[in-house]
Amino acid sequence: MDMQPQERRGVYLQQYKEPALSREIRQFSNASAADAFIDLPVGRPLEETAPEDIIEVAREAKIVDERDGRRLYKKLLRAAFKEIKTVVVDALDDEPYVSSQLGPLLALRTEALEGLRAAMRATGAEKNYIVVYKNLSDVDVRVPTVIEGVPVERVGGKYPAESQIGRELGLHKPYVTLGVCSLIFLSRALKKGLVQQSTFVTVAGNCVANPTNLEVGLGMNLNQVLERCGLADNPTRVIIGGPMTGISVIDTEKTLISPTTRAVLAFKEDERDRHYHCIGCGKCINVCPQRLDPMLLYRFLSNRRLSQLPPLHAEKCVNCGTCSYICPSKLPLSTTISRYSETLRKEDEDHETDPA
Amino acid sequence: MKLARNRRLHRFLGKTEGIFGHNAVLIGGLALPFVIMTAVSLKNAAALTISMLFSVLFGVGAGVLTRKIPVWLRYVTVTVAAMMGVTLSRLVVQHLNPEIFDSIGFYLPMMAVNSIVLVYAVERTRFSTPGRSFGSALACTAGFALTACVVGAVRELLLTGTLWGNKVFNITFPAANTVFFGFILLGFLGAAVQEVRRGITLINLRADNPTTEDLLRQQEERLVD
Amino acid sequence: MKLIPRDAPHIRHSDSNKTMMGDMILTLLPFYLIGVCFYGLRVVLLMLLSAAVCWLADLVCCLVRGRRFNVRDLSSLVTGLLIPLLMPATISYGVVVLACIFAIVVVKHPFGGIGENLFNPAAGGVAFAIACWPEKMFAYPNIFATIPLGGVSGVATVSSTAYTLKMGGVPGADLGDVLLGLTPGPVGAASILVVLACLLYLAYRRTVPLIQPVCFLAAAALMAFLFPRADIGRTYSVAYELMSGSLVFGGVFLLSDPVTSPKRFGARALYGLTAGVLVMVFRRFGGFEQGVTFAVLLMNAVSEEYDRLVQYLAARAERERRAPHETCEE
Amino acid sequence: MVFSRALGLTRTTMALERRFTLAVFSLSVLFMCTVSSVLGYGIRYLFSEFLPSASSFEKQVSLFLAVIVSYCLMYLLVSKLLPKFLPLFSGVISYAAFSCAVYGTLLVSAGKELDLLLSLVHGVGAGCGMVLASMLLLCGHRRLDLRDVPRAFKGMPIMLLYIGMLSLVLYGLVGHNLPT
Repeated sequence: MDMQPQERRGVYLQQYKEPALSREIRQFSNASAADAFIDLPVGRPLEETAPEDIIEVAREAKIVDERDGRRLYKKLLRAAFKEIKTVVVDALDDEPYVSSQLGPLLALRTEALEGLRAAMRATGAEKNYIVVYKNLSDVDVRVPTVIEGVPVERVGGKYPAESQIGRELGLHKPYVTLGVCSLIFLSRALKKGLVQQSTFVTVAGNCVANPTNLEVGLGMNLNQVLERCGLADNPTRVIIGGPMTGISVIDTEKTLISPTTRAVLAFKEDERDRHYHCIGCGKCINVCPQRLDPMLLYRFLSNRRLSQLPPLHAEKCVNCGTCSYICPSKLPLSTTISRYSETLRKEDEDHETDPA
Repeated sequence: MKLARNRRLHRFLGKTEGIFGHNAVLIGGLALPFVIMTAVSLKNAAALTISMLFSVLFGVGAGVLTRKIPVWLRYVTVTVAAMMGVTLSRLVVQHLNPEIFDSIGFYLPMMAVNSIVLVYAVERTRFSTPGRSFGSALACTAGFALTACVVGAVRELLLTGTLWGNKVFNITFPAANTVFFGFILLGFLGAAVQEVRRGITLINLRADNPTTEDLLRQQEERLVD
Repeated sequence: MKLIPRDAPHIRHSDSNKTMMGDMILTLLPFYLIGVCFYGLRVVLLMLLSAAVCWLADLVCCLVRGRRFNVRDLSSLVTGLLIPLLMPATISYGVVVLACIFAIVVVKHPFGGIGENLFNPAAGGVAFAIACWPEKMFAYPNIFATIPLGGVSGVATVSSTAYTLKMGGVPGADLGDVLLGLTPGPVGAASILVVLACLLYLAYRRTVPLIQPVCFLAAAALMAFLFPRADIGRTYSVAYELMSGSLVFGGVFLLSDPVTSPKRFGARALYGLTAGVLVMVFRRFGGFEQGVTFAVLLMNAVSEEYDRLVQYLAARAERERRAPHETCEE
Repeated sequence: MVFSRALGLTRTTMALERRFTLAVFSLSVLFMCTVSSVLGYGIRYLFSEFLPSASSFEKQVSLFLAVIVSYCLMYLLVSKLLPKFLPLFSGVISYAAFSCAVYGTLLVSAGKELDLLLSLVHGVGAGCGMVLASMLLLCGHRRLDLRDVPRAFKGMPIMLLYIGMLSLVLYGLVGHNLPT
């Protein structure tokens, strides 16, 4: 009876990627930090480099994939082992404000493409895509359909799109998804032998005076980064990561930029419009990408009715925060459900570990 | 926590079980139709109570006597006995008010199959002594009587502004004898009863909590030591 | 700097309960404007009275239950604005007050207050008023009749088009008048055009899902077309049925209350259809000329079953065509 | 029936939580209504033949025989046909049999002086109404479980209010003439 069973559910978010995206990327790192080099033969043309060497370079250069925080060389090794056919370059900033993958892709496209070729040579893949976000209506720069012969696929406009790449492209396993920034660092490592000492970070939010994409040296704290871009107002919450799934920071002094930090956002909003009761409008049900029933789940979990919890598949929750975003009562739906699903997953792991 | 008072309270609650504690009608949901349909005036309520008393007495008696025979037959015997009781009660009721049968109608014979009789005469008599089963049944009947009288009084007041036939004040609220009004009235009564019971227990528990003066005194004593 | 940790997501949609209820109130005010033009200032008094009573009752119930009262929660005001619109302008103030109190104290709060109420409070209150004082509820004043603010004993009242249809007679009112709402009826049954405009606004604001009222109206029209009650042409029957009484108004404002209606798309469609059929059944066989409130209440009782049914069907369809949709994070 | 005359509302009807119990209950109520209405018609026929002077109360009392007979009939049927369900059935069956719904149906049809076919139809209709009503109550149960009902109203009172609203709706359907 469900009217559009195949169509992906989600919400259309207002993308505040401008002006950060159209500004050029600035370097910003400690003056004291000197470039570190790897002691491996680098600078050779790609054709003469063996796949193993590429993976070795990736390891020595300590490159981390900014998508999931895993070491690039491990991903490459596994991909090569599984003999994957396709490499998908993820430039998909599906969360608002964040453009720390799309920006580098457009600005440093030659490096990114070299990295891509290296990765393909390392893994022995033939096909490759670059995936960008479709819903870029308010972006000034136009994203080309082909970048140096590599097709640029556009993934559908509804948030969340990050976890839906494979479904959107109609790809089947095995394929590997690599972040743009890690590819850029890979190409740098292969050319100059540079160790990854920085990462691309979007600094934005309604408190930031001039939002930009920075290439920030690792290990700097958020205060420096925010002051670099200037604070127009003192924010009520500072977030590392996207506005939908990011973590809000307690102490900006002690929070440091890590390779997986993709954005630093500073917001100021009024908290008065809160503390409603669920009016059962059903919006959350119609936007949940996993087709869960957040309303019912929240009602059960907040009433402590776990004993009579019907099979609502809370473990399928991907913690995208869509339900909380859309909720007109401003309820903490996604937080409650994801906590519960975490406990479920833990229980499952325990069962697996001790079958006794 | 003074256990003596606690025990007294619980004995009291146990005695009045079925009247306040688990009121048969309000909380147990037994014998609802009679209260809702026919308790539209205090006289009807009285008549209901009388016939309920008779049917319960006869029914429980039959249940106690025929404790040995299989259960499904005991239902028959109990209800037949209750029917006898109702037939007898008819003689008493007609002294109350001759035209009361018009208002009660066929609900009077139906008293024989009310669920109070079924529950208390068939189930409760199975494993308990005759005395206790009679006691619980009577308490339950008292609860029924109380509820019926309250509902009857309220509805009579709203309906005609009279109480036991004599004028109190003149308002007429014709919808007072509709079914939904009866249900909603019972619902609110039940809520009130539950709240009262909870209040009793709560007071009993709170009564032994140390007051702030006690705490201060204890502190001083500790300091002195 | 030191900050308080907050839960993701850190941006929220601009809609909130306040804006949704605000939309409802905004769309209800034009009806009062029309009512003032038709029946004079008494309508305004009714509005203020019922709104105040509902709000106060809500406040008192919240305090009795020991909940903190949310001032931004406008739902009680919506209830209070809905109730007089379903009554004639000559209704006595006592009836309005009692209906409001019933709506909040019996229908809304015992079930758990805002968001938890199984039945629509406004529909419950009006149904209660109809059940208790039908003769007052269905005696409508003439349009542009001067109604005193106080006692309304002297005002000549007539029966509405809906009553004529109920009696199986041919409504004498001109169709154009009916279209413009220039016939005696409840305050809210002003003009079908106004109601539909409000519906479009609400749907545009995503406060009301459009599918539900549309299905409702479609089903009602179909019923009217198939089984005309008076010996007028089928199309005329449809026109008169839809435009008489508060059918469309109830379908838009009572039935599509988010709290009591189902949540899923298909469920909403089914719900609307069933409600439409039910309304006509109530109008034909029911004891009163106005069936919307009763139909809405009955539908509210089973709305969750629709959701369950639709969910079950969707799950089965999902199981049948199970495609490998898991994304590969190798 | 349930909502207009408040018949057959017992604790069992209220506390029906499992679908299977509901099915058994409704089946037995249906059976009881059908059979006993036929028997009741027979008894009324006998009365009108042989002692037409009997007062209405005596008739009503004697109609109770029909209930008993049909109850025994059903019990024997169940015990013969599917004995292994018997322990599960027996409690529900007896409540279904001796609930006011069945006897009330008989008395109503007696009051209306229906003939055989009509009383049969009336019995079946009453049984179906009973089934519908208990299904409504079941879904009411399900929904009220999830709501955070105020402490005082938990349990029976809120169910009473729920039924009250439903009977208000039914009153709207029936209209001015109050069923008593």
